[in-house]
Amino acid sequence: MIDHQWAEKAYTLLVTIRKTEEAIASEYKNQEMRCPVHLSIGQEAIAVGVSMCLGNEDIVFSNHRCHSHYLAKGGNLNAMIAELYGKSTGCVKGLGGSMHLMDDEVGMLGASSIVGGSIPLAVGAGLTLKMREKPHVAVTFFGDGASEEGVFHESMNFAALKKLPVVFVCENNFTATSSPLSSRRPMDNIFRHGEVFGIPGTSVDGNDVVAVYEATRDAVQRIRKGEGPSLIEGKTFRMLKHVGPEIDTSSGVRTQEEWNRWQEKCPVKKFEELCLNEDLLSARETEKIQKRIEMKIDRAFELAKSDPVAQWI
Amino acid sequence: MIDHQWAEKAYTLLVTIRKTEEAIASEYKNQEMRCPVHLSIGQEAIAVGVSMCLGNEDIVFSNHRCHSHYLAKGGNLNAMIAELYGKSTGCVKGLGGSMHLMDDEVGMLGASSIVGGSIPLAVGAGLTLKMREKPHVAVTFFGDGASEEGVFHESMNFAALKKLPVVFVCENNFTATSSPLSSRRPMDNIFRHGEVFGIPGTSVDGNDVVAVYEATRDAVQRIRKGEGPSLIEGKTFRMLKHVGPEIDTSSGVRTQEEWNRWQEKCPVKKFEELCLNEDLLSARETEKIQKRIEMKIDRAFELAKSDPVAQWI
Amino acid sequence: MNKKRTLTYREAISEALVQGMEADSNVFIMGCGVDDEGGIFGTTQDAFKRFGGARVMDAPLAENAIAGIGVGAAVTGMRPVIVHARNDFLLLAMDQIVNHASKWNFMSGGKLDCPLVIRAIVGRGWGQGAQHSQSLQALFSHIPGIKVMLPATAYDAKGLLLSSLRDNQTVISIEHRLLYETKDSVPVEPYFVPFGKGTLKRKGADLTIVAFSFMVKEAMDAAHRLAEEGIEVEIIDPRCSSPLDMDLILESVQKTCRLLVADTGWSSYGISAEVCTRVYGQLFDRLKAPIRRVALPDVPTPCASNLEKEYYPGVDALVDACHILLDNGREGNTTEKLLPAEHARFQGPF
Amino acid sequence: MNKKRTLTYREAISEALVQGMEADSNVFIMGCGVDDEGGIFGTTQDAFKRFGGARVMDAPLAENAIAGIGVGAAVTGMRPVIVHARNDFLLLAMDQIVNHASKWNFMSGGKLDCPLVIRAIVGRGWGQGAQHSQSLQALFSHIPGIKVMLPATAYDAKGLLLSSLRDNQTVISIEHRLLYETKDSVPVEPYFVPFGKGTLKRKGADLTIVAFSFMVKEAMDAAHRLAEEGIEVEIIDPRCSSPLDMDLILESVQKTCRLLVADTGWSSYGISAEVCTRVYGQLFDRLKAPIRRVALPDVPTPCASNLEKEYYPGVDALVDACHILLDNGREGNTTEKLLPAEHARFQGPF
Ligand SMILES: Cc1ncc(C[n+]2csc(CCOP(=O)(O)OP(=O)(O)O)c2C)c(N)n1
Ligand SMILES: Cc1ncc(C[n+]2csc(CCOP(=O)(O)OP(=O)(O)O)c2C)c(N)n1
Ligand SMILES: [Mg+2]
Ligand SMILES: [Mg+2]
Repeated sequence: MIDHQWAEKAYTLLVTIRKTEEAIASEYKNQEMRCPVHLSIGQEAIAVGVSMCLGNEDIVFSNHRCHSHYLAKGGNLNAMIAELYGKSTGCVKGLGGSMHLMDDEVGMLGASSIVGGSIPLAVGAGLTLKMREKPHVAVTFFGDGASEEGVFHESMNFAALKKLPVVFVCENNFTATSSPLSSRRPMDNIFRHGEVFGIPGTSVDGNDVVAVYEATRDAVQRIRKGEGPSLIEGKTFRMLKHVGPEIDTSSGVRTQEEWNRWQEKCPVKKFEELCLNEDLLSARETEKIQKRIEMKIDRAFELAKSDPVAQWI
Repeated sequence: MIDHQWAEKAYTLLVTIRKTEEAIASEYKNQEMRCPVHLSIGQEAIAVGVSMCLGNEDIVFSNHRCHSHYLAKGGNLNAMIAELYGKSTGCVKGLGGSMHLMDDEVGMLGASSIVGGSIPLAVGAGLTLKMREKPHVAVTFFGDGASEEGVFHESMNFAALKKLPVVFVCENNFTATSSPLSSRRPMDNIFRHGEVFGIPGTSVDGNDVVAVYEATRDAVQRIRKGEGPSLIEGKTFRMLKHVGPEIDTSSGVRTQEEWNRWQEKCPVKKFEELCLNEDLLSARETEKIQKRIEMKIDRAFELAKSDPVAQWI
Repeated sequence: MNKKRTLTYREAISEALVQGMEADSNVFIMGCGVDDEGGIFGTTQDAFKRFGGARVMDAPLAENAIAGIGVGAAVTGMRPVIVHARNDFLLLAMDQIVNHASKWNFMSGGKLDCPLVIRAIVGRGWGQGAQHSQSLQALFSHIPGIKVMLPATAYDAKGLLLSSLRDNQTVISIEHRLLYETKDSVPVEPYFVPFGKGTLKRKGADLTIVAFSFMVKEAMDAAHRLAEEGIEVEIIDPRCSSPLDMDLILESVQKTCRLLVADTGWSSYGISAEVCTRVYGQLFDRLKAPIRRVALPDVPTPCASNLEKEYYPGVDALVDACHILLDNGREGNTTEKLLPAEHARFQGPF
Repeated sequence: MNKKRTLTYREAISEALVQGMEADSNVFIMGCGVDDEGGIFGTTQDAFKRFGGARVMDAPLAENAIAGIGVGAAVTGMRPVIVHARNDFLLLAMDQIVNHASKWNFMSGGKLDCPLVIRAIVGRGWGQGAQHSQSLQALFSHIPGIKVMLPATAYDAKGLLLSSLRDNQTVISIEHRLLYETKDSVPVEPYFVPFGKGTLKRKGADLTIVAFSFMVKEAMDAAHRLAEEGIEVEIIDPRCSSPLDMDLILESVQKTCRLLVADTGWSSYGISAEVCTRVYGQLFDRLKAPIRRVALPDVPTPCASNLEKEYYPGVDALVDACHILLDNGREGNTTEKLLPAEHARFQGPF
């Protein structure tokens, strides 16, 4: 399953997200992207691992930290950057901004900046798929903070009850803004939250794109067999501040050491090493991919900057 | 522990609730109690078993089906009946009615007719107790339906996180109005809902007052040791309709056979038999208790009927 | 076309749901108890019998998730109808209604519609108390991106509900429990009452009453009583609070120059204030007396029936207000307050 | 008493919390992030440093339960202060606020008080978008049994917050993010601004502006500009929408006979409608022109900054409205719209 083609696609997505986020971080100081940005540097593997199992007919809903989900699902890069610049060519015409990316052509149906808010939306999409007897699945991405919201539990109960084609994906970065997981919940066991509804859960290394992919593939297989929803928790770390372009080595209980440790576990580097070691991709290929992506990103920023400003719909 | 005195008190409470509910059911047709009544006939043992562990400083919050909780906690009978008649002498001055019984002198701090609504209230009371370093506990009574509400999960998380002195008591009668449990949740395992927060749960025969008492005693002991909240599920059955005075043999998926089976398991009869068999109470004593209660109830209705009507506060 | 056929409000809603589901296979119903014998006071039972549990589905007690599931289904092409036995329960679903349903179209740059219908009933009478008898239309009417309908007759209940099943915005239907047994002539075939179009319930030259929901009935009764005194009241039912048919209201007040607004919710910051403000703004020079409001006093609903009777303003309050409007300063009469038959008859239990 | 000391709104809130907690050991603070370095934009950090995590506690993301826990703690004798970085998040807690906090006193026959304080902030600027910049005071103002305060200055923020910590009803404090860095002279010692008492911000004979929250600042700036033209505006800040100080408003309008109401929320069914309706009702014969409202257009907040600028009515809109009020019919001027400095300066990120 992890062949050249797979590796090329996954690597492309990982690098696209990483480099896009880096470009946003670096351009942000110019204050032309006038909206809060919650960057996903360090967390790319979850979005990519999940999306490697999905097609355009599969549906994704996301949260405030949606850049990675949007890009991994195949969302249009130019439209995303234009959205951040508040342009009429933005993916939601400049009305939504960074927290509300959407590309309906590839099944990315939006993001809510209300924590937990889009979890039931994915369940509703799953209900549509089931009622229409479609073979597709609906995915909701949410953070560890969202797992404290009642609507998460209510949504799992419903999805399990109706055996809906839903994959619940929790990006557990141990933090909500700067509040550590331990000051919000007694145990670090989010993947077990579905058990009481009969929803199997797995906790995987969220910085390992292959592990995330495999867990998602299993979840999708269960859905195909009519066994209903699954819950996947990916443990990960955000390298930047909750919001904005700066590196975060100090908010909440964080330390420089912890940050360094996670820097070592960089999901992009990790997968690149795997590809090179296993001869899935050559150094020339990775470089070429990187170059191509950089050009695309440059172009996206150029276009966005010169695009016309947003208009009322 | 189950000695004569215990038996006398528990029996008195069980019979008080049963006979009060029967009297309400029989008087209801006169249409002088002008409010919806959710009677607890068949479910008395849970309220009594729990309350046998509580003193006046312990706190109880309840739901729409609150008669049993109010009486078991020691709530004033006359004030309750007056409340149902909408009189100024009612326990909440006629403003609340059957669904909002309260007697702050015995720690019964009210009932919400919003399903699940009073669960966080008990957690808040538990927080007060903890912040004030009081040795008491807070109890919330709720139904199986309430366990589907997000606020139940949110409340358990918080109570476990802060190790609050809270006992979550679910009266699982398999039904919400006439919707069977199976059409609302994938599994019948409410007692397990706290596990993921580290809250131990037990499922007991809710028609066995001793079993409920023992589970509650264990929960209170855990609290005294600083181990935080517990969840107790009592499986039971309501013999009357969701609301109103009629026998319910047909709503939802109910059958006459099921009803008969539960009639056999009557919690009052069950405990009476135990008392007689184990020589905890004599037949003469049980009769005397019954007579005394009947007189009290008659008197409560008499008073309520002649009391002055409610006034604005 | 059999125009003479009469149905109750309850039956009209039921028929609209069945016809809407027949016409569009994307329509489905969700809610606690929609499939039981009661069928939400008899409004969903026919649909359940006809279409079965796959399209008329019982739901867990999880109002916020159910609303969100409705949004998710709606933006992916279905037309969910969510039903609540009391609009008080919508308070648990405010996040999904206000933060999501009302905004998903806007936040998607207009690309996704959210055609969700939420039916919720106002309780009244038989001591239902503070948590089961609120009339919360003001909360929803303030929110852009959703529509709010308040059908007052069986005819409108069917016609508006059918319209909501074709509308591309989320519609909140606030129905009134005391209207459920009222009858009206209701065409058999589907018809569509447009949103934002009110209806002239009664012609009269002396003053205008703009009434919503159950207050339309009370206003009609008040007009009857006033007619005996020779006072002719014009009554307008806007049928929706959002969008609000200002044209119809202004046309009437332009003529009568006197207005009374009657609502089933609390007075302060209620929907009546918006009607008043708009009319004053447009007809400042035409009004001959300050507009009067008849709505609930700003306290929770009491349980005791003697207090319930005092709590709800009815025909007497409307008649008094009309007298004051016509004769600035005249005191209200002191006849004993009467409950409307619907309230007096109503016995709950729930 | 050092009356000359100035504090920012943010600092004033912080000081009120510390002093309130010193005065009453029952007061404690709960909310997501109240104990972190940011400390809800610098308002809870001092309290945390002073009283520690036992009385200034971080909380899970569980708005409805946290509100209910607040109610449970309040009815058992504590005085919880719950803090939300955005008032939009209160939509998740509506059940506990409206069905429980506002009613527990009533439903207990007056026996239990619910002295809960809920602080929640209105976001604006830097493209926060539709779900992080609502101004939802209308929803709470409609509910009997709770108070709603909208402090517009550092002085009022401290004085009202200290009052809320002694009040026996639930108080919703709607604070405005753009006011956080504004300065005012604030006494060091505790003082108490009473609920339901507005304040005269500026005297003027030509017309009255009743403004809430951030619109008070905008109104002051507009008055300044109008003064240059010789127009003297009287400005009243009611400081609370519920209870509302009608005496002060009526006294002013009685004199000026012209009124403009400015609010930070949506126009339709917003709090401005209630102010208008009450003033019209009382001063029908004195008003020389229809009351004007300046509030948000009835659409969700757009993200793009050019649209944000168009979306928020400000000094220009107020000045235009005043011109129209004084000279019925005069068209608004067409100068380019300016953003207030607070908005222009604001860079989020959140
Ligand atoms: C209902 C709600 N409460 C609070 C917030 C403020 N807020 C925005 S993001 C965030 C942290 C969310 O943490 P998590 O879900 O773990 O996602 P992460 O940011 O770590 O990716 C908070 C508290 C919000 N947006 N919505
Ligand atoms: C939030 C909410 N949703 C719906 C209702 C309507 N309702 C009242 S009682 C009830 C059933 C509750 O079932 P359960 O919690 O099991 O308690 P039981 O009546 O069985 O004792 C329902 C659905 C309500 N009161 N509150
Ligand atoms: Mg997180
Ligand atoms: Mg039940």
